Amino acid sequence: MKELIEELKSKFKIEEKDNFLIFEKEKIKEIFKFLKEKGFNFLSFITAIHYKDYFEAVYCLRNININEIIFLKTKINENEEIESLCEIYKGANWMEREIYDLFGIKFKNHPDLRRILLPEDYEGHPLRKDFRIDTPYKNWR
Amino acid sequence: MNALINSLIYGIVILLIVFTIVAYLTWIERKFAGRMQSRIGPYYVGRPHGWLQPLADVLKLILKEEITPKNVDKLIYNIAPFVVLIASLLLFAVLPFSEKIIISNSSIGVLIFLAISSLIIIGGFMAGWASNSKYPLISAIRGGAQIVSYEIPLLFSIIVPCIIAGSLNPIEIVKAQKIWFILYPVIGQISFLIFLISGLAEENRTPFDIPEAESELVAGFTVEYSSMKFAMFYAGEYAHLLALSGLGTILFLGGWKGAFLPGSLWFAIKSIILFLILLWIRWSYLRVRIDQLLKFSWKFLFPISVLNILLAGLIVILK
Amino acid sequence: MVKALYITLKNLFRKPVTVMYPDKKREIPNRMRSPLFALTKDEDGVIKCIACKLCENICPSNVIKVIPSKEKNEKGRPYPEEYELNLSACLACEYCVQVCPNDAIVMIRIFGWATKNKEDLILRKEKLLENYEKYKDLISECTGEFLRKMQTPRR
Amino acid sequence: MEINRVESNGFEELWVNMGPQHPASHGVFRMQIKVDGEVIKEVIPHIGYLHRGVEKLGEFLTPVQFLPVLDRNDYLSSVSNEFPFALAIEKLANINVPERAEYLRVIAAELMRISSHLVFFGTFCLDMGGALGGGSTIFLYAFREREKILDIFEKWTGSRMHLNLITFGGVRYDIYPGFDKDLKDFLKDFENKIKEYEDMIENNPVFLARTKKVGILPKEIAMEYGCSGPVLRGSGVKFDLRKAKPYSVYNKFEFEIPSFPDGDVYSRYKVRILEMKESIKILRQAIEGIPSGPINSLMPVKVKTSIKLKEGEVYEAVESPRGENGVYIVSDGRFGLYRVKLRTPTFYNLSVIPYLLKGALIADVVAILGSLDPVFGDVDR
Repeated sequence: MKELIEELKSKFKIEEKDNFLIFEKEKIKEIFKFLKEKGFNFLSFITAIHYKDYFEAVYCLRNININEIIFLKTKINENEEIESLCEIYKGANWMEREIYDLFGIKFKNHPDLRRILLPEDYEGHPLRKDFRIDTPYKNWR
Repeated sequence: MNALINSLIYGIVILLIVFTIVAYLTWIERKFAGRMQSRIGPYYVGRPHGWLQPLADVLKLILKEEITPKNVDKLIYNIAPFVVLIASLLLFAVLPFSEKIIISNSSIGVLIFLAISSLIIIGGFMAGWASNSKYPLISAIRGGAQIVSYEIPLLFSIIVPCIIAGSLNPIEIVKAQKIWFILYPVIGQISFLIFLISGLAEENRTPFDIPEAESELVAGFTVEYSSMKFAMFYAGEYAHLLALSGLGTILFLGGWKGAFLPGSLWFAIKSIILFLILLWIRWSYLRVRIDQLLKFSWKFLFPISVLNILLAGLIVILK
Repeated sequence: MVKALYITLKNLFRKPVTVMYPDKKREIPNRMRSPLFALTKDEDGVIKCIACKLCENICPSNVIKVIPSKEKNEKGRPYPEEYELNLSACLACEYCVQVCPNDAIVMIRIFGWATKNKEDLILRKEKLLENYEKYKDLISECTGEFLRKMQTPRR
Repeated sequence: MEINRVESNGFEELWVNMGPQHPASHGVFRMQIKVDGEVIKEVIPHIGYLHRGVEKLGEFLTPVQFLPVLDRNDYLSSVSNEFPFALAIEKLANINVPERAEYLRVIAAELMRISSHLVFFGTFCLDMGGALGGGSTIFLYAFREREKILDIFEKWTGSRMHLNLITFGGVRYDIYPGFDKDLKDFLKDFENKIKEYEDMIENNPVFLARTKKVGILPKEIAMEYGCSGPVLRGSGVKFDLRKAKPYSVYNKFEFEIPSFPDGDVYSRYKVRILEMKESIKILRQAIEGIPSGPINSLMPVKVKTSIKLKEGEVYEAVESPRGENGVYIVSDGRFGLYRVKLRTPTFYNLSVIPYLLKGALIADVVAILGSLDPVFGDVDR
C-alpha cells in the first residue's frame, strides 16, 4: 500500500494530506486507470464539497482483494469542468449525475448528464453554500 | 314445448343459485386464504365470520362510480365484460347437476363446454384491446398466447374420459363411470393432473395468472374497468372456475354419484372440494413466466396428453 | 413442490395471529413512543413546566414553541405563558422528554390517536394540560428523569 | 367502425411506463421501458420522487438533532443509518463507547438486519407470486415473524421502526427486564420458520426457473457500479464490512459471510436467507456475552450543541442490510457539520438496473428489481 502511494506520488505529482491524496484534475483519467489496474476496481462513492469559491471533488476507491480504501481529492474552481470517469468506472454515471444535480459541477464526456434527484426544470443546485433553502420551486403545481 | 319450459325454469333457478354460490365462493376463498396465511379473513361485516361480506362487496361494486376512459373503443369496451360473464354462465347449461337436472341435455355437451369456455378469453382480449392502454394490451396478448397453448392439453385431457365412456354427453359419461375415472389406473391420474394444470391456466389463476400478473401488469386487462363492469369480470372468473370444477367432477369424480345424500348435493360437494383444491394450489405457488409457461405446455403437457390419448385408445381397443 | 402445499396446509390449522383491532387491542408496552404529549402538574395541581426552553432548543424539527411568563406562579416558579407543540412534523424522537429537567413534558402511550382536523395537531398549553388529566394512567414509563438515569454513566 | 390503435413509436416497439405508482416498484420508482413483445430493449430509470434533501438538512441541524432524521433514510433498518453517523462523530470528537453499549448496538443492528431481510423476502415473493397468489402467502408469513421483532423493539425503545436508539457515546435505551427471554424465544421460533420459508419456495421448480440465470451481474460490473452488500456477495465477492473492517464489537463474534458466485437473482436471494441465519448466530453469542455496566460514556444530552467537533474529515461505514452504508463528514470545528455525504447503499445498487434489465423479459423486471432490494428513502435521500 505504501509503495503504491509512493508510486502515485512520483508518477502523477500527488500530494498526501491526512489520508487524502490530492491530485490535479487534468490527470484524473490516467490516475484512475492506473489505480484500476492496481486492483482498485470498486468505486465506493464520488462526492463534492462546496467551499466559498471552489469545489472539492472526493473519490473513494476500494480494493477488495487487499482490503484497502483510498480517498482522492481534487480542486475544481467555479465554472470549471472535470473529466468524467464513466469510461473507466461505469458506475460513475449516476454518481456524477448526482453531483451535477446537487452542485452544478459539469462533467466532460459524460454520456447522459441530466438531473437525477431533482426535477428537470429545477433551478439552482441545493448543496451549494449560496443556495437559499427557502427558494421556491417555480413549476410547483 | 314442455322441454323448453323445463329448461327455462331450470335455467333461471340454476342462474340464481350460481350467482349466490359465486358470491359466496369469494367468501370461501377469502376465508380459506386468510386461514392459510395466518389471518382471519372477512370478519367485520356479519361478525364474527364475515357472513355478509359478499353482499357488502356486491353492494359496493354496484354503488361505485363508473369511470370510462376517454379514448377507449366504446363499443368493444362495453361489450367485453358481458361476453366474459355470459360465456361463463352459459357453461352451466351443459352441466348436469344430477341425472335429471340439466338445462340442455346435448349429445355433444362436453364439446359445447369447451367451445364456450374458449370464448371467455375473447372477452378478455376485447377488453385489453379496447382499453387503449398499454398494460391491458400486453395482458391481452399474453392471454391469447396462453389460451392457445393450454386449450389443447385441456381438450386432450378431457377427451380421455370421453373415449373410455364412449360418449360426449356428460350424463352418459357419468353413467359410464362404474368407478370414478380418477381411480382408473394410470391414464385417469395423468389426465386429471393435466386437466387440473391446464384448467388453472385456462382460468388465469396463480401460478398461471400471467395475463393478470398484478405485480407486472398492474391488473391485466381489467386495468381500465371499474364498478359493475369490473364486477362482471370478477363474477365471470369465479363462475368459470366453478363450472370448470363442475366439469372436473363430472369427468373424473363420478358426478352426482354417491351414497345417502341426493345427487345434486353430492355434485355440489365434489365441485366445491375441487374448487378448494384449486384455491389451495393458487395460494401456495409463485407465478411462472410466460415463456416458461408456453414451453411447459408445448414441450411437456402436449406430448404427454397425446401419449395419454393413445394409451386410452389402446385400452378401449383391447377391451 | 409438494412441500409448499404441505406448509400452507399446516398453516391452515394454526391459530391466526391477527389481532382484530377495534374489537381486541394489543397490549401497549410501557415505553411506547407515540406522538401525543401532555404537560404534567405536580400534586398541588400546578404546572410543572418552568419554561426553560430546553425542549425548544433540542427539537430537530422545531415544532415546540415556548413563551415564558414574566412573573412567577404561586410556587415561585416561572411558568410558560404559551406552549405550542405542532404534531404534524413531530418525529417522536423523545428528545424533548429526555431533556426536560422537571419531567414536565411526557409522552402518552396511546395507539391510534387520530384527528380529522389539522388544527387539532397543534397542541397548545391548555390542550396539553387537558391531555394530562385525560390520560393520567397512560403516561409513558420514559420520563426525563427515567431516561437520564438510564443513560448516565455510573461513576 | 373506427378502431383505435395503441400509440407507439414504431410498429414493433412500445414504451411502457412502470411506476411511480406500480405494484412492484417498492416505493416510488419510475422506469420507462421500451419493449419489443416481452423483451426489454431499453430502460430509462427515474429516481428522486422521495428526495427530501437530507444532506442539506444535515448542514443545518446539529449532530444530535440529525440522528432522528437519519432514521427516516433507510426506513427498514434505521439502526444501520444511525450507526455510521455515530461512529464518525465519535471518531471526530474522540468519544469512546462502553462495551455494553456496543453489544446493544450490535443486537439492534442484527435484529434490524433480520427484519429488513424479512421485508425483502416477503416483498420479493409478493412480486414473483402476485398479491392474489402464493406470493402474498409468503409475504404474510414473513411479516408475521417481522412483527415479533418489531414488538421487541417497541418494548425496548418505545418505537417500532424509527428507534433513535444510538446516540454519541452509547445508546439511549437500556434493555428491559425479560429482554433475554423474549429474544431467545424469538430466535428459537424463527429458526424453524426460516426452514419453512426455504421449503416453501426453494423446492419449487417454478421459483428456480424464474430466478436462476436471470439478471446476471458479473463480479467486475458489480464492483464498478459500487454495488455492495448482498448484491455484491451474490456476485461472488466475499466482502462484508463486518469482517473486512470490524467496527464496534463484531470481531468478538463468530460468523460466516455467505456468498454465491453466480450473480443471478437466486444467489442474491439466497445470500439474504443465509445472512439471516448468520444473524441468528451473532445474536445468540451477543445475548450470552452482554456485559453489565453503563450504556453511555457521556452524560445524557441536554442541549443540541452538546457535541463539539474537531476540524476534520471522516468517513465511516457499516454493513447495513443493503450494503455499505457510509457517512462522510466534513467539519469546520463548529457545532454543526459543514457537509454530510450519506453513502446510501441502494443508490449504488440500483444504478445497475439499466445494465441488468437490457434483454430481460417484462416478468423479470420485478424479479430483478426485487432482488436488488431498493428502499427509496435510501436511494433518494
